[in-house]
Amino acid sequence: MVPISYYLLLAGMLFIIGTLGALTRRSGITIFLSIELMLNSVNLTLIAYSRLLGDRMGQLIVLFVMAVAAAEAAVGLALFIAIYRHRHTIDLNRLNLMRW
Amino acid sequence: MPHQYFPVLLAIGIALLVGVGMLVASRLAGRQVGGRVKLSTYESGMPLLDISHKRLSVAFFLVAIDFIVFDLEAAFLYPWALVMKDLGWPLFWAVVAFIALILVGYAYVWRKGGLNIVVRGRRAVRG
Amino acid sequence: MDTFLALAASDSLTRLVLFPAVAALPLVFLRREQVVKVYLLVVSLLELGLAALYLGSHGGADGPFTASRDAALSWIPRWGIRWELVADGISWPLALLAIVLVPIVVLGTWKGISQRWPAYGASLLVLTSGVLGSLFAFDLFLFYVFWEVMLVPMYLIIGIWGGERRIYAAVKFFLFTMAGSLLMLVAILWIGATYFRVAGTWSFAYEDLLRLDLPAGAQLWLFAGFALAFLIKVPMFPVHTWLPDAHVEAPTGGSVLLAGILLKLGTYGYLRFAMPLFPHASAQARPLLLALAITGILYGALVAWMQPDMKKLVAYSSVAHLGFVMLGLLAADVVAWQGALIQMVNHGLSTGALFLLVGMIYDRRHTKKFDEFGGLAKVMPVFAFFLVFSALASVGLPALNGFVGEFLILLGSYRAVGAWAIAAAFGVVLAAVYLLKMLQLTIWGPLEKEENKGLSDLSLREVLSLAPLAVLMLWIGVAPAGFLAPSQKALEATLSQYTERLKQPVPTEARLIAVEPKEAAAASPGQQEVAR
Amino acid sequence: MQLAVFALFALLSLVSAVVVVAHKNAVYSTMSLVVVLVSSAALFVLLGAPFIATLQVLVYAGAIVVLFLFVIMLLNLGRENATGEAEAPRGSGQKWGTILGAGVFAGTLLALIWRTYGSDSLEPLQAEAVATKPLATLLFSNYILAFEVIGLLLLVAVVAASVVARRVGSAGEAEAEKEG
Amino acid sequence: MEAQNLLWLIPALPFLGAIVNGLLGPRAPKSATTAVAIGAPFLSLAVALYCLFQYLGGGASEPLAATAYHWTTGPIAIDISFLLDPLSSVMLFVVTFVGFLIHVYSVGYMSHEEGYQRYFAYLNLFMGSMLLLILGSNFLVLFVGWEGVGLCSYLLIGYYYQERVPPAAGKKAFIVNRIGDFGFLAGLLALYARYGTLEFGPLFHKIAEDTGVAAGTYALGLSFASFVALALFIGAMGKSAQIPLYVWLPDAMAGPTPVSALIHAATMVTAGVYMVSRANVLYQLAPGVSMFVAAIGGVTAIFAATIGLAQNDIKKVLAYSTVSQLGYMFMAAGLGAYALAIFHVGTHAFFKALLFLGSGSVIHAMGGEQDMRSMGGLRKQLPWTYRTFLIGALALAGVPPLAGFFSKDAILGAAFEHNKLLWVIGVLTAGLTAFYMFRAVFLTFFGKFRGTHEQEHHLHESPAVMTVPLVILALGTLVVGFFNLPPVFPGGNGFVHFLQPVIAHVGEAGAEEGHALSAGTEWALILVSVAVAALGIFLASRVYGGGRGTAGDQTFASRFAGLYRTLSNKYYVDELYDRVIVKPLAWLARVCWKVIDSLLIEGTLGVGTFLTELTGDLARFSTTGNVRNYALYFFLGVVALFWWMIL
Amino acid sequence: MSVDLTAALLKIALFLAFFLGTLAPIMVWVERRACALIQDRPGPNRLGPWGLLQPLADALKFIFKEDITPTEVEKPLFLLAPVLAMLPALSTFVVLPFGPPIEVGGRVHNLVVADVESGVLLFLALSSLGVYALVSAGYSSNNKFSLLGSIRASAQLISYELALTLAVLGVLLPVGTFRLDAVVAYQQEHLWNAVPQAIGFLVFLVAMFAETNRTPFDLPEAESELVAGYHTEYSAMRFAAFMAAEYINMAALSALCATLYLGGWKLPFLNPPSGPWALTALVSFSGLAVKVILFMCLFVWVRWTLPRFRYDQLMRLGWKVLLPLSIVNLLWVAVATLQGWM
Repeated sequence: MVPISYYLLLAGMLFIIGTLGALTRRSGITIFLSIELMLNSVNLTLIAYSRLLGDRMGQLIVLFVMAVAAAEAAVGLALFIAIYRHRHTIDLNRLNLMRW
Repeated sequence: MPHQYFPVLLAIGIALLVGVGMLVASRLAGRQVGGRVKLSTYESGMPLLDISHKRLSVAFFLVAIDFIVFDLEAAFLYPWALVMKDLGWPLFWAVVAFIALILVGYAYVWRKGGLNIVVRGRRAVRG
Repeated sequence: MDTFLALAASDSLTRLVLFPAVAALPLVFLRREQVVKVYLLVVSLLELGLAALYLGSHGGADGPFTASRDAALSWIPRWGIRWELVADGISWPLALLAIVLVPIVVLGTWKGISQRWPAYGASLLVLTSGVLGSLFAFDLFLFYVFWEVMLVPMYLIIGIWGGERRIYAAVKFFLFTMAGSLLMLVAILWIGATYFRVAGTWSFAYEDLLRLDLPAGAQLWLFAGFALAFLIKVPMFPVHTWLPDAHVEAPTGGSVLLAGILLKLGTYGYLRFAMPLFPHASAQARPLLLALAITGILYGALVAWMQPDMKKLVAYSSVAHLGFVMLGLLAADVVAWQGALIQMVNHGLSTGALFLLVGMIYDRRHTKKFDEFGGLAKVMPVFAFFLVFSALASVGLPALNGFVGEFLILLGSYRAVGAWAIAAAFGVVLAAVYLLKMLQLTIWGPLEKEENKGLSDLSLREVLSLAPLAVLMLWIGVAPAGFLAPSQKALEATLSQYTERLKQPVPTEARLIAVEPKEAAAASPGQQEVAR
Repeated sequence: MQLAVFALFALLSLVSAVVVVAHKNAVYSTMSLVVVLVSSAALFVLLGAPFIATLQVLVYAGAIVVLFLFVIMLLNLGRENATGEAEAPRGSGQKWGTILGAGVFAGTLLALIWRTYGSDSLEPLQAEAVATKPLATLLFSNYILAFEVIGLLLLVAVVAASVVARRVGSAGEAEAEKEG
Repeated sequence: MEAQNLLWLIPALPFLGAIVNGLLGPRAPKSATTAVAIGAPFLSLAVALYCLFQYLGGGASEPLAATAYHWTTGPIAIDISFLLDPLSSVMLFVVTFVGFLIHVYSVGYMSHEEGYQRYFAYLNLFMGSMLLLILGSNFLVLFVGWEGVGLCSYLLIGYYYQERVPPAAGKKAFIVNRIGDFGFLAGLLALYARYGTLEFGPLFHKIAEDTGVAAGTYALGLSFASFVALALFIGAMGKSAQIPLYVWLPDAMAGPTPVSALIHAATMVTAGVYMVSRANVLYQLAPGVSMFVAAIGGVTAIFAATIGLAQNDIKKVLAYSTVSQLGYMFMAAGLGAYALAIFHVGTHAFFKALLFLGSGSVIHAMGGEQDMRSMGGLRKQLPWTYRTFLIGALALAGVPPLAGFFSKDAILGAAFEHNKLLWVIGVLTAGLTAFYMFRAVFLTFFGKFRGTHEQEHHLHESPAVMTVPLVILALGTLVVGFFNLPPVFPGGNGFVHFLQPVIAHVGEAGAEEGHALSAGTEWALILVSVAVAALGIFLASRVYGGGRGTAGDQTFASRFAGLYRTLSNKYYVDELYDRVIVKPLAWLARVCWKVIDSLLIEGTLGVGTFLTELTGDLARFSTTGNVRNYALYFFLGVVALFWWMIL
Repeated sequence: MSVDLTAALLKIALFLAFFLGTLAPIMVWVERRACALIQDRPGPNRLGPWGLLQPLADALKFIFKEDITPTEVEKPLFLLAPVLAMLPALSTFVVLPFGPPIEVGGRVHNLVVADVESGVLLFLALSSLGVYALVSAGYSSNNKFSLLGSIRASAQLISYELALTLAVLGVLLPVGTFRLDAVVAYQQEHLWNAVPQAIGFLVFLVAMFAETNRTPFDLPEAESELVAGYHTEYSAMRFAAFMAAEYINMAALSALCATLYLGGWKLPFLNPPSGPWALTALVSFSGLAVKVILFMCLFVWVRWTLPRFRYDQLMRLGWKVLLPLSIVNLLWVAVATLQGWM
């Protein structure tokens, strides 16, 4: 049996990789992908705990996370399309209209 | 029981082997002549006239969104198959409500022309 | 849930409260302005009908305003929060005022509002629900919820349909009111927690909290929390500056409802919650508040006198009038309370009418500056009549309603606080000064401005919206007894309880005391002897 | 055996994750994400959640990531530098802040996990524990409301995405639609 | 029909008339308006007379009282109730009778005015309010009427609302009255707070019983009785135009002349006197305040009389004479001669109404001209007006046996008895009164016509509807004086006796009036006053008679320039008030608005807003607009939180 | 463990042998001959009798042709794409049952490669990965026709995948499990699903054509428009890999269709012999193979008979016809099952 800590460590590392990507990359798409990575690592954690605790709720929540991720991707990518159409870039460093 | 899934892994591995093997075999067996013209992109034998990656119609994106939504719907309905007989009619109505919600979005996209891929573009000079 | 629905469907206060809000839903689907207006009128009249029906079926020994209550439903059981609506002689007059004013506002602003009628109507209706809910809520938490419900539609009304600086005014209104109400929320939570500490169970029910006897320090802080919220709403002298801005920028309907109903919630809350719950603290704060009330009366009048703008004048007059009401409440005398209660209604009627009139002239001329008017009586005699009538009612001319309130307040408060009342009485003089100035500059004098020569007089619709107000003003003024009697018992009960509590020493620890059931429970048919 | 499979997929997912984050070309990033997702699915199987694993492949890898690819294709974000990555680095404070934060976080997290679960031992999976039916029962009884809400969420998402993406009138669209 | 059950009809009928005319609107036929307008006061008069006959015929032993309905309820019990006793019956007669006549006169006077119907609605409203005032059996009803007549006064002064001056004058009247009302209200509050009732009967009874009422200090260093008496008197000052609140009355002449006659001469302005007399118990218990009342009355009398000397507007002359005569009345009341004050109210009502209506007739004939310098020699064109005006002037001057003589002489007698200084003032005033009245008579009716040619062309006697009331009033002026012959005559002091039940007997102060002086003194006093009147008339005829016209004024003005200017500018009192009261108050109001409201309160808010904005601006530097920066903050926050949680 | 491994390897080998060794050559031949037949021409007839050796020649040609990797392509992806195409094609079959349980050496073996609970869901999941091959190929070719072709193909794929998925769900509802052997067993007790779920069957069939880019849904590779679409730039074995993947996909989907709707490996009126386990397995597998081959023939027939759809028609069919139909089918099945009609 693989110890559960391995899964958790793996999930943690994936999460950190995702975080690094989300916070350092400038391309909106890549950041989005990094976020998906983070989501995935959380899913992994949930499943791992579900296994550890023998509780199915973790799996169920992963199911919901997927739905949310789908919705998020749909709307988020639509936003990218809209933004790209106006600014011809999705470089987040250049999208600083909200700057005071 | 994870080990039941091992054959799946096995099959995937074999598929990979087969795929790679085929290509490697061809690579080894075939003659490699090469040449600048031969290795250029095929566009009726012409050099590239245009950038290859034009932006595409947003309709494809809309189709993909609809796909996601329905795929999720299906994903959530699959467990239904397992318990439909146990939970019976109340669940049926719950599922109908769920499907109805999805169908509202579907109808919306339909009304807005999101499903009319390409045709919109062809009639660009409509008005 | 089904009991709630059952309650809402039956002849109950719940229905009365929820009907307008529910009736606001179909407005989402209505697009045509005319339809919306008629719908609104019908709904508001229906609400009036429902109120009449309720009063008819629940009237008892004290006349129509006998205390009655809906069955209390648990709302958030974890914290003992309940859906509990009670109506008694204190809340009814204001509730009826609110219900009556809505159709009048709809009629009166028929043309004044030119866009987004569905949203406007929905705001009005939700506002009505909020006001009625606040008036009837006997659970402090519920009260707070309704209190906030009230805030939003008004914010929208000012912010969307207001004048040029509407956003500024709306935000100011919102921030002022919010600042007070947040403190009140803290106080409500605190008092609820104290109750839990003392009684062992959670409850925010008014009648439970009344049994709470608090030490001096806690009383003072809690009172401050409540009183600030109410005094801002009233508004009392130093925190009144949101009012002129809100009034000037608000559309006519907003002004009418703001002056007519919303301000009263402040005085109502003070009477209903701040005083009975914290008797000692309120007694302690009385001198300060009295001084502020008197200052408000004189100050409001003086500032009103100087205004170059009709609406601002009326707005500042509200400060003065509400100062009278506060004076009456602070006097803690049953006569003064009667006066204060009737004065709340009076102010709603007369100031409401004045705002309507200002709105009507504004609709025609798109200005409210005195410089632009003069001699309007020549071209608009009916307008002039109503303006004079309402102004005189506001001045406090005997035989009109304003006098009844002011006179009773002064009578009662003279008995209780003497010289303060005399000082306040001088406000009566100033009222004449500024209101007559208004008449002088608008309707009297030569008709010189060319733009004014072609003005049309009030239409039948406008007259119809004003006439009920005028009739009520005269009726209350000539024969106030019928308006005073139904509330008397509730006021007396509250007062006696308040004075009883004052006589007892302040405890050092919070504790529960026994309170004989209020008239609400004691309203059995046996006690009919109302000696005159 | 299981450990070997775990090691294989863990390694695969880690490497792919790095590629996702680090690759200049968004298409490669996306493809790598698929690898991460599929590897995770394999791990899910190991953890006794085959149904979730299957859905992970079906929905996540098979649908959601396709959407990403479509957008990348649509906006042509892959090859050209529309993403602006190649430009002069700005806000390296951002980078260092992130690395610092991530380092601290990673160190703490890993240490914590190691200390907490370092010596755990798991019971072997039982058939019942893996069965999907209880999961379905749970979903359709206790979480039926969440289920309906998901429906609502999807509805909102599809409407919102359609509205946002399809702002007709901009020049780019007409031009792009001719390509279809 | 029991008379007391009809009492409510007396005020109700005019109210009804007002409502009907108000609702009929300006488009109703004029005849209908007239019918309603005249009918209502006529019916009211009829009912009043019926009640009076019933009451007086029944020996007037017990006052008639009736409660219409309960005004309030609960702990305070105030009723709308009516009372007919000797005091109110006198007032009732005067008001209904003179009021009716003036209504009739108005039909002629106002016939060509635009707002005919409005005018009569107001006038009826006034009648109702006035009747409410005098018939009310408690202070509340009295106050309602009191304010009601004030309102009507406001409306009627501002009747010509399209001009600039009348509305302003109306406003002034209302506000000055309000200042008085403030005092009145304070008095009422004190009374109610102490006795718990406002009903005259029980109230005065309680006061008389109350031992501590006149002792000790209640407020402002005064005893309770003094305080209340003073407060009520402030109200009376306002309503009855006494110093310092008299300023509104001369301005009130901007209204139509019949209004001046009815409201600002005959009825409303006497309400103060009526009220003081009604509350005589209090005043008897407050001798200091009574003295003050008398002093105010005396000063007002001579003060207004002197101003009257230099006025050129015929109505202004009459107005100042009204102020002056009201001063007489208060002098009497202050001296304890309440019955004599009321008697003077009655006689004054007749001759002053007569004079005003006469002046109205003159103005009517002159086409609206009111300046006496443009008149002259009108006795030929306006014979009836002249004759009746002359009777009125003689009565006012105190020439026997006209009404004014009897009442004024009685007051002077009372003054002589109680306070010689006031007597001197009174006598001087009488002389001045005779002088300025005959100045008016000479300037108006004698000499040559000084107006324009066109005005001369239009001169004509007024129609019968106007002259008949004049004649009736003139007859009244001849007759009413005999109700209270001086005590030296047999059957004298009848009126005083009649009113005796109303005047309370509190201690020594309540000795019956008019008996203290010996017959010789009485006669001497009568002779002095007649002589003074004759002197005044004589001087007037020397200065203004014989066709001299306005030359006398010019001489006067040139010889005593400063004095004349002071008089014609009414001692600059209006200017003084403006400087001392209005301007500072306005300044205060402006300070309140601009400094306290806009600067202090808004400023405090502004500082708060500024601080908030400053914080926001500072915090804004962290807002780079770059989502990833925010995400980084968020992430770092999470890390920090994480640490906090595990440590 | 090792027994299981061996069994699994054997089963996989069986399928691979069938797909690559039997079905592919036969189908290449059939396709070319049938095409010729329908077009009224002889077709390949030089190699072997009736050209039977033609597939072998084709294979050799593919192997020995030059592997052209154009200079402009994204090389890693370009190389990966054919493998990605093979991957789902060669792994989906693992859940297909091909016979009754057999007993070998005292152990009962289910005749399915991976006897897992996820069953058909796994099939769908794996096949849904097929889209990446298309996208990779199209994108990496750096050629606008390829790109358009791949995008179109993916859009088509995902569009019809929906209908397919929902149709499959219709089959699963009355069975109550994802296992395909249960589906087969269910059909032994009831009618074949093709009858009560005719709508679903139809939907599935159409979607199947579209999923495999077969005519009339071969828009992505429409040679007249897109110069063969996403595999324009591919040659030799790489091209062959795409082709093979397509054929294998066809076979796998046909097998699935047969399993879901036509009773699986069970032939009517023909029970597998209860003799030696190998015979049982082979016979029952043959049952499945027969059905697959019938389906393949249908594919060929349709390909050469029907004209190609226009792309918008194709999408309209997928979204506006099949999808609603599949939902209708789903609801119908649910109602019928709950009512006990099924």
